[in-house]
Amino acid sequence: MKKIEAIIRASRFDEVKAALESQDIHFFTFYEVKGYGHQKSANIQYRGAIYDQGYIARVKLEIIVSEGFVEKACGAILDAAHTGEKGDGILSVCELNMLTNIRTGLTGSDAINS
Amino acid sequence: MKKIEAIIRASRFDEVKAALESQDIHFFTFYEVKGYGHQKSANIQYRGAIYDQGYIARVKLEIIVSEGFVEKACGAILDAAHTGEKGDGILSVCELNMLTNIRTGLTGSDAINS
Amino acid sequence: MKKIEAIIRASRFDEVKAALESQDIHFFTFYEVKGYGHQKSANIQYRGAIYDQGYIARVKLEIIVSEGFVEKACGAILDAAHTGEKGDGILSVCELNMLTNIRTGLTGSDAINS
Amino acid sequence: MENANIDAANQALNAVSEVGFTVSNIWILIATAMVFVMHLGFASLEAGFVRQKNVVNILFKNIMIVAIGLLSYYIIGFNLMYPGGEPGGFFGFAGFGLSMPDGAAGLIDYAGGAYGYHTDFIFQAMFAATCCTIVSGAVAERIKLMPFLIFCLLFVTLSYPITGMWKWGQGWLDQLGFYDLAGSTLVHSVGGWGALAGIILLGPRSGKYTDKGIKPIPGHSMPLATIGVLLLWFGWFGFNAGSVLSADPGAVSLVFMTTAMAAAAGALGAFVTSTLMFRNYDLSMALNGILGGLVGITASADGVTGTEAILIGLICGVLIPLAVTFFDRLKLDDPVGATSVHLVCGIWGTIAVALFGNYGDGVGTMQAQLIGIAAIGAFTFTFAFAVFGLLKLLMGIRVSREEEFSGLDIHEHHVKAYS
Amino acid sequence: MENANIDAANQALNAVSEVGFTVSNIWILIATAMVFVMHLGFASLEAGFVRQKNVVNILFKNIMIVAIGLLSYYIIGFNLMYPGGEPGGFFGFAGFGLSMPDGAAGLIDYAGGAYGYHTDFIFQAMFAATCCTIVSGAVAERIKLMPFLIFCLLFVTLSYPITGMWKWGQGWLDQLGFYDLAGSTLVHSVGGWGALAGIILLGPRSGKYTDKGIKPIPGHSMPLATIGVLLLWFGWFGFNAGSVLSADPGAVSLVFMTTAMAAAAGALGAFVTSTLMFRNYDLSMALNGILGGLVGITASADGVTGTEAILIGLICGVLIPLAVTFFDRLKLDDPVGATSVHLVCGIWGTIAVALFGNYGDGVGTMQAQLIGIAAIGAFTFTFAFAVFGLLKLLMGIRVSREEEFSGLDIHEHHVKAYS
Amino acid sequence: MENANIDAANQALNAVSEVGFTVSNIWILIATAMVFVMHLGFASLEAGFVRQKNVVNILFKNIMIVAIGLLSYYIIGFNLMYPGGEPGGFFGFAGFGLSMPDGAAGLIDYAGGAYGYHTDFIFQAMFAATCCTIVSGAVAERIKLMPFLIFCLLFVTLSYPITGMWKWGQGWLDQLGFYDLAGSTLVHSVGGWGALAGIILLGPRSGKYTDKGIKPIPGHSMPLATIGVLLLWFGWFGFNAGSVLSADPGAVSLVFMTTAMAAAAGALGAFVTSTLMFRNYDLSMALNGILGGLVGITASADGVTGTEAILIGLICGVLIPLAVTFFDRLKLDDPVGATSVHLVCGIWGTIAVALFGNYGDGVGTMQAQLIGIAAIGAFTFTFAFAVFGLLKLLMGIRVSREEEFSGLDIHEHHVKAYS
Ligand SMILES: Nc1ncnc2c1ncn2[C@@H]1O[C@H](COP(=O)(O)OP(=O)(O)O)[C@@H](O)[C@H]1O
Ligand SMILES: Nc1ncnc2c1ncn2[C@@H]1O[C@H](COP(=O)(O)OP(=O)(O)O)[C@@H](O)[C@H]1O
Ligand SMILES: Nc1ncnc2c1ncn2[C@@H]1O[C@H](COP(=O)(O)OP(=O)(O)O)[C@@H](O)[C@H]1O
Repeated sequence: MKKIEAIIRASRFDEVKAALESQDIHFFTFYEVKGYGHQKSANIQYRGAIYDQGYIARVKLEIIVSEGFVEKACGAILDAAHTGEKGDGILSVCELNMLTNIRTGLTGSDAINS
Repeated sequence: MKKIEAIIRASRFDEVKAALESQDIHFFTFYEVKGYGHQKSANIQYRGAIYDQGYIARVKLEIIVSEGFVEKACGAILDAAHTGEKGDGILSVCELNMLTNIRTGLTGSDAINS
Repeated sequence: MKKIEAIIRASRFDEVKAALESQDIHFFTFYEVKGYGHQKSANIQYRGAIYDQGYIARVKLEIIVSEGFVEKACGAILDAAHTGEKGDGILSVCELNMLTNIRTGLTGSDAINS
Repeated sequence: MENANIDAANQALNAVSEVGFTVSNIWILIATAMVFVMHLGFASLEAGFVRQKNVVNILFKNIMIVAIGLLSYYIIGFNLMYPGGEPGGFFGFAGFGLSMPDGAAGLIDYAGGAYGYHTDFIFQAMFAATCCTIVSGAVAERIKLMPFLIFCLLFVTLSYPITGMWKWGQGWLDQLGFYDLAGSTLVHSVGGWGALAGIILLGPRSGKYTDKGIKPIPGHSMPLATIGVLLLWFGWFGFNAGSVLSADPGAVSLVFMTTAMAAAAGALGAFVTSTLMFRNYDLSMALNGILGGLVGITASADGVTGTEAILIGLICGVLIPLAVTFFDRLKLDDPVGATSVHLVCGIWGTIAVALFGNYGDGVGTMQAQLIGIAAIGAFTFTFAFAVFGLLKLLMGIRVSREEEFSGLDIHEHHVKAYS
Repeated sequence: MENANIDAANQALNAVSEVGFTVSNIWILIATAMVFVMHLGFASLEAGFVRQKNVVNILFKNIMIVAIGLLSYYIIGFNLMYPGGEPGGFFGFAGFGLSMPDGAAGLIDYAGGAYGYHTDFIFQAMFAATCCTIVSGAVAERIKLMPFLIFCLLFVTLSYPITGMWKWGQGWLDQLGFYDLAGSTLVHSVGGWGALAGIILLGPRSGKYTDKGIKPIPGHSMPLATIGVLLLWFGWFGFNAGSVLSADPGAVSLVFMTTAMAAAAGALGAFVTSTLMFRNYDLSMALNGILGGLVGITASADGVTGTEAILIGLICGVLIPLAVTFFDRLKLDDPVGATSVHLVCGIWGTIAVALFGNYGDGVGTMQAQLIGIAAIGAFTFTFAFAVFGLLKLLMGIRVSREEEFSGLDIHEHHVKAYS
Repeated sequence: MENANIDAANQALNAVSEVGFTVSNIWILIATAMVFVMHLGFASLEAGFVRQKNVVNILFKNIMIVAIGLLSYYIIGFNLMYPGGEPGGFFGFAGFGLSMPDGAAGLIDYAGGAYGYHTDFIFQAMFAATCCTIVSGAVAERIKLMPFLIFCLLFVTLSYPITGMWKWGQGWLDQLGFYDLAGSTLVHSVGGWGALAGIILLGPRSGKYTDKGIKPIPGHSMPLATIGVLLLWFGWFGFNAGSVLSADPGAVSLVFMTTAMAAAAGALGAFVTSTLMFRNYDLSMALNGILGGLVGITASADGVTGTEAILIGLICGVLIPLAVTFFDRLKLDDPVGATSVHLVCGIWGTIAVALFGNYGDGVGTMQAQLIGIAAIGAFTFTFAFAVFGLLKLLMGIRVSREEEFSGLDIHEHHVKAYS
C-alpha cells in the first residue's frame, strides 16, 4: 500500500476532488495547512504597518491506495492541481508497512475496497 | 521506529485515548482532518437550498512507537475506535528512518522513553 | 528524497523558521496540531470546575529535502527548537518513494530546486 | 369675565395634564424598547454560554420565544393578567385580543394620566416573553425544539399571566401586601422555577458529571456572553424604571441609581467570592454576578437607598458562585446559570423587600413576601413540571445521544453557526 | 387686575406649549438615536450573512455609507427633499447646507410645536443612509469598493431625496393621497430597487448557481446576523414611532404595538412557511421574516389595529421564503435577502395601506398607493440601473475572479476579519 | 374670587414647571442609559482589537471597571467632584456616600428644575468609569490584572473627580472661562493621559517593534471592533446631548446634529488620509476616525454650527492616522489607538472651542482652554505615572514573557475566549 500526499492550492480543491472521482477514487482525507514556497503571500496591512504574513493557506490531501492505483491517482492530481503559476504545490508517495480498516478489520488493499 | 497513523471518528477520540493509556502509551499527536469515505455527511440546508457538505470531520492520530509497541497500540486503537457502522476509519503503519527527541537529543526508541 | 517531520513548541516556530532559512531551506509546510507528552497542559477553570485540557497546542513542520539536506535541516531544527524544558517535541525522518512538483512536473530533488 | 379667567386657567391645567401624560407615556414606550433589548441580551448571553454546535438552536429558540410571547400575550395573556374585574382574586379573563376603550378612556384616563392602553399592553407583553427566555438558557444543548416551543407557548400564555395577575392584576397577593416592583419573583423566579423543572426532567448534558468529577463545558464565546450581559443591564434600566409606570422624577431616578449600584455590587461580590473559592478570575461568574444583582434589586428598586441597593447586590454576587456550585453538586446542569441568577437571586430579592427600605412593617411584610414566593413557586414549578413531564411522555423532550454529540445545529437546523 | 389674571393664564398656556414642544422634540431625537442603531443592525446582519473572507469589506462599506449619507444629506439631500416651496411638485432645491430660521421659527414654531429644525434634519438624515445600507447587503461579496461608494453618494444625494420629496416633501404623490408613514416604499422599496438593479448588473457570486442546482453559500456567523436583526427591530421602534413626528401618546403607542406585532407575526409566518417548504427550521428565514414584518408594517403602523398588524406581518413572513426561492430561480443572487425583505415586503406593506385601517376610501387609496409604488419604483430602478451601468462601463463594478476566490478583505483591505 | 383665579393660574404654572422638570429629568436618565452603552462599546472595541488569547482578560477588566467606577464614585468620587462649596477652588470633599436633600430640594429645586439629585449622581457616575476604560485598551495584552484594577480604583476615585471639579464642580478652571461641554479634556484627555503614562511604563508588546520595522498585530475580530464603535457612537448622543443637563430643545437638537456630523466627518477624514498614506482601505482607521470625531466635538457640541462640526471632525479624522504613526514611531504601543483618539483629538477638540462657535472672545478663551489642557494634563499624567510607577515597584505591572506568549486568558483566567 502507498500513501500519496499532495499539497495543493486551496482554489484547486474542487477540481482535484472531481478528477479523483473520475478515476474512481472516492476515499481520501484532507486538511488545511500553511506553506512557504516560491509563491509569496499577500501582505497584511494594519494601522499603517505592512507585513508579510509569510505563509500561504493550502490544502493537503492524503490518499491511501494500492499499488495499482498510484499512477491513476497521481496523474489525476497532477493534472487537476496544475495552473502553471508559482504555487501549484507538490506530490509525494511513500510506502506503508500496514493498513487496516477499523470497521471490517480487513488489511492491505482489502481495507479500502470494502 | 514506526509511525502509526489512524483516522478515526471524532466521537471515539476519548475512548481511543483511554485505550492507548491503558497500554502505557501516553505520548501522541492528533489533529482535526476532514474525510471522504463510505459514510456520507449530513446535508447542509440554507435558505431553501440543500447541499451535501461532503466531508466528515474526523480526528487523525499520529503515534511514534518502537517496534515492540506497534501491536499493542494498533490493537488498542482498532478496538476502541470500532463501532461497526460505516465511517470507523483506517489505521496505517510506516517505517521511520530516524527519530530524535529535541530536548534530550536521544534517538531511536530512547527518544520516546526519556 | 526524505520527509522530515518535526513537532515543536508553537513558541519556537519563528526561531525554527529563521534557522531553516539560514540553511537555505525556504520551502516547507506547517500546521497546528495538539500533543500529549511529558509536558502537561495548563488547567482550564470554568464556573468552579477545574479540568485538565489535556493536550498542548503545537506546530508540526513537514519538510521534504533531498538526502544532502537532511542533516542540515535536522540540525537547524534541533538547535532552534531546543529549550531544554519538557515539551520540546520530536523530529523524525522517513523515506519517500516519489516526489513531483505539480507546476513543473519535475521529480526527485529537481522537484524542489526548481 | 370671571368665568373666562377660570376657563383659561382650567384650560391650562388640562393642557398640563395632557403634556404630563405625554411624558409618562413616551417614557414607558422607551422603556418598552429597552426591555426588548433584553431579549437580544438573553440571546447573546445564552449563545455565548453554549457550545458552537448548539448556537443556531439557541438563537432560533430565543427568536421564536419573542414572537410567540408577543402574539400569545396579545391573544390571551394580557387579558388573563390584567382582567380588570374583582381585585383580590385568583383568576380572571377579559376575553380574547385587545379592546382599547374609546377616546380618553383608552388614553389619558386609562391609568390616571400615566400611560395609555396600548402602552400598557406592549410594555407588559415585552415582559411576558422574558420568563421563557430564562428557561431556554437552562435547558440548552439537549432539549428538542418542538416540545420546547410548545412549553413556552403554554408557560407564557397561562402560567406567567395567572401568577402575574395575583400581584400586578390586583389579585390576592396584592391584597395581602406582597410587594414586587418589577418582578424579582413574578418574572425572574417564575423563569427560574420553569428552568428548574426543565433541567430536573431533562437530566444533565452528557459528559458533564463524570466519575472523576464535574467536567466543565465552557461556553463557546466569551465576547458574546459579555455583550449579552451588558445589553441586559442596559435593558434592565427600562425594566425596573419603566415599572414605576410613570415618569415620576423622584421614583424613576431612584430606580436608575439603585439598579446600577446593585449590578455593580453584584459584579464585585461574585468577583471576590469566586476568586476566593476558585483562586481564579472567572469572567462567567462576574457576568452572572451582574445579572444576579439586577435580579435581586428588581423587587425593591423603588424603595431602598443606594447603600441598601449595594448590600442587596453584593449578597447576590456572593450567592452566585455558591448557587452554581450547589446546583452542580445536585447534578442539575444549567449551562448559563439561569437557576442561580434568576431563581436564587429572585427569591433573595423578594425577601430583601422586607428587610430593607420602607415597605410596610417588618414582620407583616416578611410574611407576605414569603407567602408570595411560596405560592408562586409552587404554582409555577408544578405547572412547568407537569407540562414538561407530559411532553416527555407524549413526544420526548430530549434529543438522542448522537444528536447531542454532533450538535443540535446540524440535526435540527442543518446548518452550522459559523462557517 | 382682570388682565393680570388673563396674563397669568396665558403665560401658563405658553409654558405648556413649550414643555409639550420639549417632549416631542426630545422623543424625536431619541428616535433618531434608535434609527442610528439600525445602521449597526444592518452592519451586523450583513456581516453575519457573508463569508468570512468578505467581512471587513462589508463592514467598511456600511461604516462609510453612514458617514457619506449624513454628510451628503447635510450638504444637498435635505434641501432637495424638504424644499419648503410649491406643494404638489416633482422637484425642488432650497440651497446648500442647513439654514435654521432664527428664534422660535427654528424651534417651537418650526413644525407646529412638535420638533425644531435641527431635530428635523438629523432625524431625516439618519433615515437617508438606510436606503444605501439595503443595497450594500445585496451586492456583497463581489462589488468593488470605490464604484459602490460612488453609487451610494449619488443614490443618497439625488435619488432618495427626489422620490422622498414626492411624498414627505408635500410633492405630487402626497397631493394624490398616497400614504406611507415611515417608508415601506420611500425607504425600503427604494433600497430594494437599488439592490435589484445592482444584482442584475453584477451577476451572481461565482459558484452559486451550478449545473447541479443552487449551491447555498451560508453566512459565516449566525450570532452576528441574529444580533443584527434584533438591533434592527429595536431601531425600528424609533423608525416607525418617530415618524409620527410628535410624541402624541395615542399615535406613538399604537405604532409601538403594531410594529412589535407585525415583527412577531413575520417571524412566525416565515418559520411555518419555511418549515413546510424546506422541512427544516431555518434561522435565516425566521430572521428575514422579522425584518419582512417590520418593512411591511412601516407604511401603515399608525392606522391599523393589532390584529391587522399581525395579518400584515404574517403575510410578509409567508412571502419571505417564497421570494427568496423566486429570486434564486431567476439567478438573482442576494446574499442577505434584501430584495425579498425590503422590495417585496415594502410593496406589500404599501398596498396594505389600502386594504386595512382607515386611510381614505378603498379604491381611491389603492389607486394612489399603486401609482406611488410604480412611480417611485420606475424612477429609482432607472436611476440605479443607469448609475451602476455607467460605473460598469467606466471603471468596472465587479472584482476579478481571483479576488472573489481569495476574498475582498485580503485584496481591498489587506487584512482578515478574524485572526 | 380674584384670588381664586390667580391661584388657578399659579397652580397651572407650578404644574407646568413640574412637567418640565419631569421631561428634563427623564431625558438625562435616558442619556445615562445611553452613556452606559458606551461601556459595552468600549468592551467590544477593545476586545476586537486585541488578540484572541487576551480577550477574556480585556472583557474582565472592562466589566470590573464599570463596577468599581460606579461603586467608588458613589462612596467618594461624586462628593469630591461636586462638593457644593467654594466655587473657584482646587479641591473639596462633601463627605462619603450620597446625601439627597429632602423634598423638593433634592428634586425640582436641585438644579433649577432640570434634574434631581439621584439623576445628577447616576449620570455623572456613568461618565466617571469611562476614563479608566480608555486606559484599559491602551495597556491591553501585557498588564497584570490586579495592579491595573488598583490603578483604576485610584484613578476614578481621586484623579478624575479632582480635575473634574476644577471645571464641572465650579472650580478654578470654570472661573477662568475654560469650556468643555461633555469632556473632550475632562474625560477623554484624562483617559488619554492615563493611557500614555501606562504604555510608557509598560513598554510595547513583545514582537511589535522589531529590527525589521513595525510588526502589526492585527486585532482578532473586526466585527466586534465595528460593533463597539457604532455602540460608542450611539452612546455618545447621550454623552454629549445629556451634558446639556436639561431637555432644552434648541441645545439638545443642536448637539445631536453636531455630534453626528463630526463623527461622519471623522470617518471621512481618516478614510481619505489613511488611504493616501497607506494606499489601503483600513477599517481600523475609519473606526478610529469616527471615535476621533466624536471626541473632538465633545467640548463644543453645543456651540458650533454643523459646518464647523464637520470641520472639527474632519481634522480629527486626519489626525488619527498621523497620530497612530507618530506614537508607533516613538515605540509607544497602543493596541486600540486610545492615545490617538482620546488624547490627541481630545486636545484638539478643546482648542477648537476657542476657534469656532461663539464661546467668549477669541484670545481670552484660547488662553483659558490652553491653561485647562495643560493643567489637567500635567496633574493627570503625573498622578497616573506615579501610581503606575509605584505599582511597578511594589508588585510589578507587566506579565511575564511566557504569559504574554501564551496569553493572559489562560494564565490569569484559565479559560479561552472561544472554544
Ligand atoms: N520542500 C518542501 N517541503 C514541504 N513543503 C513544500 C516543499 N516545497 C513546496 N512545499 C509546499 O508546496 C507549496 C507550493 O510551493 P511553491 O514553491 O509555492 O510552488 P511551485 O513549486 O509551484 O512554485 C508550498 O507553499 C509548501 O506548502
Ligand atoms: N483510502 C483512503 N485514503 C485516505 N483516507 C481514507 C481512505 N479511506 C478512508 N479514509 C478516511 O477514513 C474515513 C472513514 O472512512 P469510511 O469509508 O467512511 O469508513 P468505513 O471504512 O468504516 O466505512 C474517511 O472519512 C477518510 O477520512
Ligand atoms: N511518541 C510520540 N508520538 C507522537 N507524538 C509525540 C510522541 N512523543 C512526543 N510527541 C509530540 O511531541 C510533543 C512534545 O513531547 P513532550 O514529551 O512533551 O516533550 P519532551 O520529550 O521534550 O519532554 C507532544 O506534545 C507530542 O505532540
